[in-house]
Amino acid sequence: MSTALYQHFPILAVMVLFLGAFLIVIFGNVKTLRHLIALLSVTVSLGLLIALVKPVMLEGEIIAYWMGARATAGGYAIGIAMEVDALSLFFGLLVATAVFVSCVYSIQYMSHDDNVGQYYTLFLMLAGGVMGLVLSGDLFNMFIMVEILTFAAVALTAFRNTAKGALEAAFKYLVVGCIGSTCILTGTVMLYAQAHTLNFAQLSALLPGNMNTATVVAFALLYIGFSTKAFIVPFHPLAADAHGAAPASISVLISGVLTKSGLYAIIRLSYFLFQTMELGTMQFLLVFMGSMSMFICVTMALAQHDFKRLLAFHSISQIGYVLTAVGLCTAMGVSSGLYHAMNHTLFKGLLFLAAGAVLHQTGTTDLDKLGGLSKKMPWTTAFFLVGAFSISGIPPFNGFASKWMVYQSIYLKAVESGNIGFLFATIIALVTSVLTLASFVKVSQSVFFGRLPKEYENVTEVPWGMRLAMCLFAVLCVVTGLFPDLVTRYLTQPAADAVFNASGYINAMMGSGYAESVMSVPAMAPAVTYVEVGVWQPVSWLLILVITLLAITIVAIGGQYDRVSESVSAPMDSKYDLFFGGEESVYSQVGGEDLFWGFKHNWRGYFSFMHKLHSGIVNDYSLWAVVALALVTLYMLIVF
Amino acid sequence: MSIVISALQYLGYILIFPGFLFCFLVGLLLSGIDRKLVAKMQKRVGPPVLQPFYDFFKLCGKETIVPAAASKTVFLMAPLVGLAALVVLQLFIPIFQFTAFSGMADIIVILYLLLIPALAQILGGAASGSPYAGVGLSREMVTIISCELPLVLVLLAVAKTVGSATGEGLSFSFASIAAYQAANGSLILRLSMIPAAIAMLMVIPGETGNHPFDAAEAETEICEGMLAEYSGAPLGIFKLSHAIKMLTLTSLFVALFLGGIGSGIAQLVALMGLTGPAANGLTVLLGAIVTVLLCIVLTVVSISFVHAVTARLKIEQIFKFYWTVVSGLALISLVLAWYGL
Amino acid sequence: MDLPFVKEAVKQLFSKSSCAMYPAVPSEAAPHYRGRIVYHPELCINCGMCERVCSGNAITRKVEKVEEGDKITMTFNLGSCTFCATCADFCSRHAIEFTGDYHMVATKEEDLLVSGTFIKKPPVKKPAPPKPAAAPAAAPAAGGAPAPAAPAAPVKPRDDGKPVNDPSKCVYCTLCARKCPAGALEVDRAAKTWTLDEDKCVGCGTCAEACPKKCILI
Amino acid sequence: MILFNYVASFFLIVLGFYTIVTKYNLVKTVIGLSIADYGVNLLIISIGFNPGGTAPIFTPGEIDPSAFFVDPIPQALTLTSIVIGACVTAMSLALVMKIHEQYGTIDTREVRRLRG
Amino acid sequence: MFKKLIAESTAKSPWLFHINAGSCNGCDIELVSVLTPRYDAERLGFKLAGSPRHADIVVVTGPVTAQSLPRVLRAISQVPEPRCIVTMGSCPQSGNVFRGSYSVVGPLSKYVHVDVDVAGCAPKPQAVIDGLALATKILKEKREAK
Repeated sequence: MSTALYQHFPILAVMVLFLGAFLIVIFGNVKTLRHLIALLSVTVSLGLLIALVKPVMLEGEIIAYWMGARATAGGYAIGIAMEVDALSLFFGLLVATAVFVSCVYSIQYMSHDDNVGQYYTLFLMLAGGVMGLVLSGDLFNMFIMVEILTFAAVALTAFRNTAKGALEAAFKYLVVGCIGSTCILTGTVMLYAQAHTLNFAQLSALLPGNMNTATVVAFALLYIGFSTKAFIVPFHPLAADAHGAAPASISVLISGVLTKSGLYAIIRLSYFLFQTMELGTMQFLLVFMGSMSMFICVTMALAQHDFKRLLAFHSISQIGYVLTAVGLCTAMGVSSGLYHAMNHTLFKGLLFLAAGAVLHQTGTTDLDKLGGLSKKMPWTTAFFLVGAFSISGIPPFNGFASKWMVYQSIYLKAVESGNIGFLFATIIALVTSVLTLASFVKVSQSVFFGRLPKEYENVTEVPWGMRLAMCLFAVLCVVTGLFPDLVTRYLTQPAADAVFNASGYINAMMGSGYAESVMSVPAMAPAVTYVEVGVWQPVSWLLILVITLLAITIVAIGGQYDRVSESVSAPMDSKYDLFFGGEESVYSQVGGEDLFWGFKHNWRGYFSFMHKLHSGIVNDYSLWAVVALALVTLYMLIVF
Repeated sequence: MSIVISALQYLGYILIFPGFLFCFLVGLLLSGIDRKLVAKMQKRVGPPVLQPFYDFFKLCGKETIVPAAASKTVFLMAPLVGLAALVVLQLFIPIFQFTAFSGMADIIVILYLLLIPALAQILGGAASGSPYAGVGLSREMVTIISCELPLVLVLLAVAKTVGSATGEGLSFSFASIAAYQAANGSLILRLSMIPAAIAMLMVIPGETGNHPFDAAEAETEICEGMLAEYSGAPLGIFKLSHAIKMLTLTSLFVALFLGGIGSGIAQLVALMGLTGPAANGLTVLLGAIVTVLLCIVLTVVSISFVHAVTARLKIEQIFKFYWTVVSGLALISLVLAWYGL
Repeated sequence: MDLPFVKEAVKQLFSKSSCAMYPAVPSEAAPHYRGRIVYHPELCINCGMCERVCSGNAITRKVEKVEEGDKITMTFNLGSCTFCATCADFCSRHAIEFTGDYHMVATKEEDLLVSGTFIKKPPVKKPAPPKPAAAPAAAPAAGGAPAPAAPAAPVKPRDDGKPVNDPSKCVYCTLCARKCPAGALEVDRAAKTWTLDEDKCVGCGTCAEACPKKCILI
Repeated sequence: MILFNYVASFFLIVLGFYTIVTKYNLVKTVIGLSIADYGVNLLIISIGFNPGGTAPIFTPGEIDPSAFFVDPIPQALTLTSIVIGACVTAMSLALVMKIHEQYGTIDTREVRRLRG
Repeated sequence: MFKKLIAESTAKSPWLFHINAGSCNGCDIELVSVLTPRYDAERLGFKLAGSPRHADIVVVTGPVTAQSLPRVLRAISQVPEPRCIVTMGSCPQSGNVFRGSYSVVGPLSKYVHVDVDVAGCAPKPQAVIDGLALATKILKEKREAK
C-alpha cells in the first residue's frame, strides 16, 4: 500500500473539524480567536478535499485508509477504515463547500446572539459528523457520525430557544431521529451477526447473494434509519420544523448537508452493501418514495406562510428528485441525481441564506407580514432571485441543467423498461418543477416585491460578510448551470462511475482480487454509458440571449425608452403613486399563503387533508416512522 | 475572415431572419389578424390589420412612469428580458428542416424557456408593487401551472412517438423530430397524435393569455393585472412579447405536428430544377412563408375563433379545464403512443 | 362547456358587418332628436319663461341699456343643457328650436354657446310720450303702436299684444298671476281686482293659456 | 437461553416504540426512547455472546490456543451505544424542561405550534 | 422619420380611460355603445384601457362630485404624457342639472385643462366619435410639439 501524503487527507479533513470544535470550547470566549479557529478549520478541511480531486476524481484512485495502519488480518477487516472513492469525495466536497460558506455567513449573522462559542462548537461538530459519515468506510462509524450530527443538529435547532417553536422542533427531531438511529444501530448489529464484520467493503463482498431474512430486515432497518436522516417522505415534517426553527446558517447545513448524508448512505446501502438496485422492485421503491417526496412536499410548500418552512419543504421536494434519479440505476440517472444533489446544496443554501438575511434585518420570516424589501435590500433580492430561478429550473441556472438531465433519464428509463410507472414519475417531476416555480413566485411577491410595510421603512442591506457568503453560492449556481458538461465530466460522472464500481471499491480496501474470490454473484457493473436524448448548450444560449438583449436594449433606448420619469421629491406626487382605482394608495400587499387560491381551490380536499395530517403532534410523526418501517420491512421481505 | 462572415451570418439570424425583425413583423401581424378576425366574427369591421404596429409605436412615444413604490431596475428590465428570451426561443424552433441554431435546445428546454417571458411579466408586475399586479400574477402563475401539465404530456407523447419510430426509443431533439416528419409525413397524420394536436391547440390560447383564459390580464376587473403600472415603451414591449408568443406557440405547433409539409416544399424546389445554395435559400424562404401562413391559420382557429365564441373563465375554471379536459386528451395521446399506435 | 355562438361566429365571419361607418358615412339623427339649439331672436319677446323652466341653468339673459331700448342677449350654453326641450315647449313664440344636429364638439367652452341678441323698445307708459317708432330690424316683435287706454270698454283684445281681463267671467283664481313669467299680474281674490303692470308685461300670452275660464284675451 | 434474549430485546424495542407512539407525555416519550435503546443494547450483547466463552482480554504471553472468547466487538459497541443513549436522555430531558418553561405543559397534543 | 412614425401612430391608436365622476350612467352607456358593433370605435384604433397608465385619452363623465374630485385628479395625473382630457356630456363641463348641489364641485375645467368638450345629454355615439377624433388630432399635435 503506497502511502502518498494525500492518503492522510481524508482523516485530517474530518479531524480538523473536530479539533476546531474542541479548541473553540477552550478559546471560545475570545471573539476573534473563535472566528479564526472556525474559519481556519473549515478552510483547511475544504482545501484538503480539493487537493484530493486530482487523484480521486480525475485518476480514479480509491483511497483506503486504515487507522493506525491496521490493515486486514486473516481476511477480516478489523481496524477502523476510511475509504474515499469519487462518490465519497463528491459528497465530501459538497459538505465542505456548504460548511465553508455557512461559516463565513455565521460570523455576522450570529453576532447578535449570545453563547456564540457553543454555537461554533456545535457547528463544527455537525460539519465533522457529516464529513466523517461520507468519508467513513465502516458501518458502525457511520452510526457514530449519525449520532454526532443528529445531536449537533438538534442542539443547533434549539439554539435560539426563544424563537417560535425551536424547542418543539428540536424535540420532535430528536425523537424521530432517535427512532432512526435505533433502526440504524439494530440494522448494523444484525449485519454484524451475519457477516462478523463492520467494514463496508467486506460487507459489500459478503452480503450480495447471501441474503436471508435477517439481512433483509437489517436492510429495511438501515434504509428507514437513513431515510430519517434524508427526511424523505414520511419524515418530512421534521425537516420543515427543524429547518424553520434553526438559525439560517444551520438550515443551510441541515438541508444542504444533512439530507445529503442520508442520501449518501442510501446510495451506499443499495448500490454497494446489498447491490440490489438492479431489481425492478428496488428501483420502484426508490422512485416511488422519491416521487412521493417530490410531489407531497411541493404541495405542502405551496400552503406554507413561513419563508423558511416553505424552503424546508422544497428541500425535501428536491431530495425527491435526487432519490428518483438515483433509483433508476442507470449511469445517466445516477449522474443527474448527483448533479441535482450538488445543485440543491448550492441553491437551497443560497435561499436559506437569503431567508436568514431577511430574518436578520426584519426579525420575521412570516410571508404575510413582509413585502417590498427589494427596494431596501437589492443585493439580497438579486441573490434570492438567482436561487429561486435555480431551484425552479429556469435556464440557464444550474437547477435547469440537472433537472433536464433528470427528466431525460427518467423518461428514457420509462421507454427502455416499458414500465408506465416511470412515465408517471416523469410527469410528476415536470409538474413539480412548475409548482416549485409557483411557490417561489409567491415568496418573491410576498417578501421582496409588492408593498413595503410601514414598520420596515428603516430596513437596511445586510452586512458585507453575509452578502459575500450569498455571492459565493450565487456564483456557484450560475457557473454550474452554465457549464453542465464540465461539471458532469469532472464531478458527477466520476462519482456515478464509482457508484457502479462496487468491486473496485471492495478490492481497494481488501486487496485486489478479493471481490472476485469471495462474492457469490459478480459485482454489478452495468455498461456505464451516458445517453442524452436532448440537447442543451447553456453557454451558447446565454450568448445569444445577451446579444439579443443588447440589441433590444439599444433599440429600446433609441426608441425613447429612456423617457423615464420617476419620483424625485420625498412627498408622494400622485403621479407616481400606485393606481388604486383613483384612490390614494394604501398599504395593500397581495401575497402570503393564499396567493394561488385558484389552484388550491380545486384541490381544497387534498390540502385540508394534508393540513390535518401534519398535526404537529410528535406521536403522529413517530407513528409514521414506525408504520414506514413496518411497510418497508414487509415490502422487502416480500420482494427478496 | 470566415469567422467574421459566420459571425455576421449568426448576427443576421439573431437580428433579422428567424430572429428579432421576423418576430416583430410576423408577431404583430398575427396579432393584427387576430384582432381583425375577432371583430369580423362579432360582426364588426375591426381595427386595421396594422393596428398592433400603431399601438406599439405609439407606446414607444409615451412617457414611462416608474411608480414610487416600484423597484426600478426589475421594473424596467423585465420587459426587455422577456422579449429577448422569446426571440431566442423563436431561434430554436425549426422552420421545417431549417434552424438558425441547430442542436442547441430540445423540446424540454423549450418548455422551460417558455416560462421566462411569463416570469418576466410576473416579476415586472411584482416589482411595480401594485395590488392589481399581485392578483394578476397570482392568476398568471395558476394559468402557467394549468397549461404546464397538458403541454408536458403533449411533448412527452411526441418524444415517444418519434423515438419509437426512429428506433432511438426516445427523442427530445427538434432535429430528429423534423427529420422524422420529413421522411414519414406529418405527425398529425398518426392516430395517436390527433388528441395531442387538439390538446396543443387548446394550450395555445392559455399560454399566450388570450381569451377565454385571460383571467390574469382582465382589463375590466383588475386593470390588466401585472401590466397595471406599466406605461410607455415597457408596456409596448410587453404587448409585443404577447404578440410574439402567439407566433412562437403556433410555430411550435407547426414544428411538432405539421413538419411533413417541409418535405413537400423541398420536393417542389427540387422539381424546379434548382440545386445548391439557391435551392436551400428558396426552400427556407418558401418554408418561412408556409410557416407564416400556417401560423395565421392556427391563430385564427385556436385564438381568434375561441375568443369570439367564449366568455372569460374564472381562474379556478381555467385550472379545472386544463387539468381535466385538455390533460385528458393529451393523456389519451400519450397512452396511445406508449402502445405504439 | 356550452358554446352557443359557434355557428353565429362562423356565419358572421362571411357576412357584412353591421357597422355604421360613421365618420366616413355621414349619419342623420333620428326624427325628433333634440340636438343643437337654434335660437330665433326675431321671434323672442323676452318673456324669460325659458330661463325659468331650464333645469340645467343653461339659459342666461343679459340686459343692456342702449338708447333704443334694452339690448337683450339670450345665451344658451349647450355645455350645460340637458336637451330636455322644456324651454322650447314653453316658448310661446317658438323662438327656441331643437335641431337634429348632434355635432356639439368643441375645444373651447365658448364654442358651445348659442346666443342671439335683439333690442326691445321700452314699453309705452301711459304718461310717457310716444317713443320713436323706429325699431331695429332685429326686434320687430316689440314694434307696434302705443296702446290706447281703454279700460272701460267692453272687453276686447288690445292690439299691443297685452292681455285684458273680462271681469264678468273672471273668478279671480290667481292662476294667471302665478303663471306669469314676468310677474306682471296681480290678482287679489278678496278685493276681486285684476291689475296688469304694463311695464313688466311682455305679452307672452301665458296667462291667457292658463286661464281656466278663458276670460283673458290677448 | 440466548433465544430468550432475542425475544426480550425485540419485545423491549417494540415496547419502546409503542410508548413513543401512544403516550402523550413528553417524559414518557423519553422513557420510550430509553426502553428501545436498552432493547438494542440487549440485542448487541446477545449477538456477541458465546456460551462458555471467557472474557476477551489478552494478556501477553498467555494466549491459550484453545481459549474461547466471547466476541469483544459487540461489547465495545454496547458501551458506545449506552453512552449515546445516556446523551439522548439527558438532551431530551433538557429539552422537555425548556418546553415546560415555555409552553407550560408537557402534553404532546399541546406542544404543536409548528404544524400544517 | 421615427418621430414622424410615432406621431402618425399616436393619432391612429388612442386608448381611452374612462372616469365616472358621479355620472348618472347615461354617458357611460353611450360610451360603451361607441365600442359596440354598431359604431365599433375599434376600427379607428380606439380601445378601452383598464388602467390610466395605458391611456392616451381620459374621458370624464359626470358632474365631478366632491367625493370624486380627488380621485379624478389623481387618476388624470397618473396618465402619461402626451395625454388628452375629454369631457363627455354636459355634466363635467358645467354641472348641468346637478349644478349648485352641495356635493358638486365641478366643472372639471376649474381643476385641469380640458382639451375637448363633447356636449349632449347624453351625446350621441357619433358625437363621441367626433370628439375623440378631435382629441386624437390634439394628441398628435402635442406629440409633434415634443
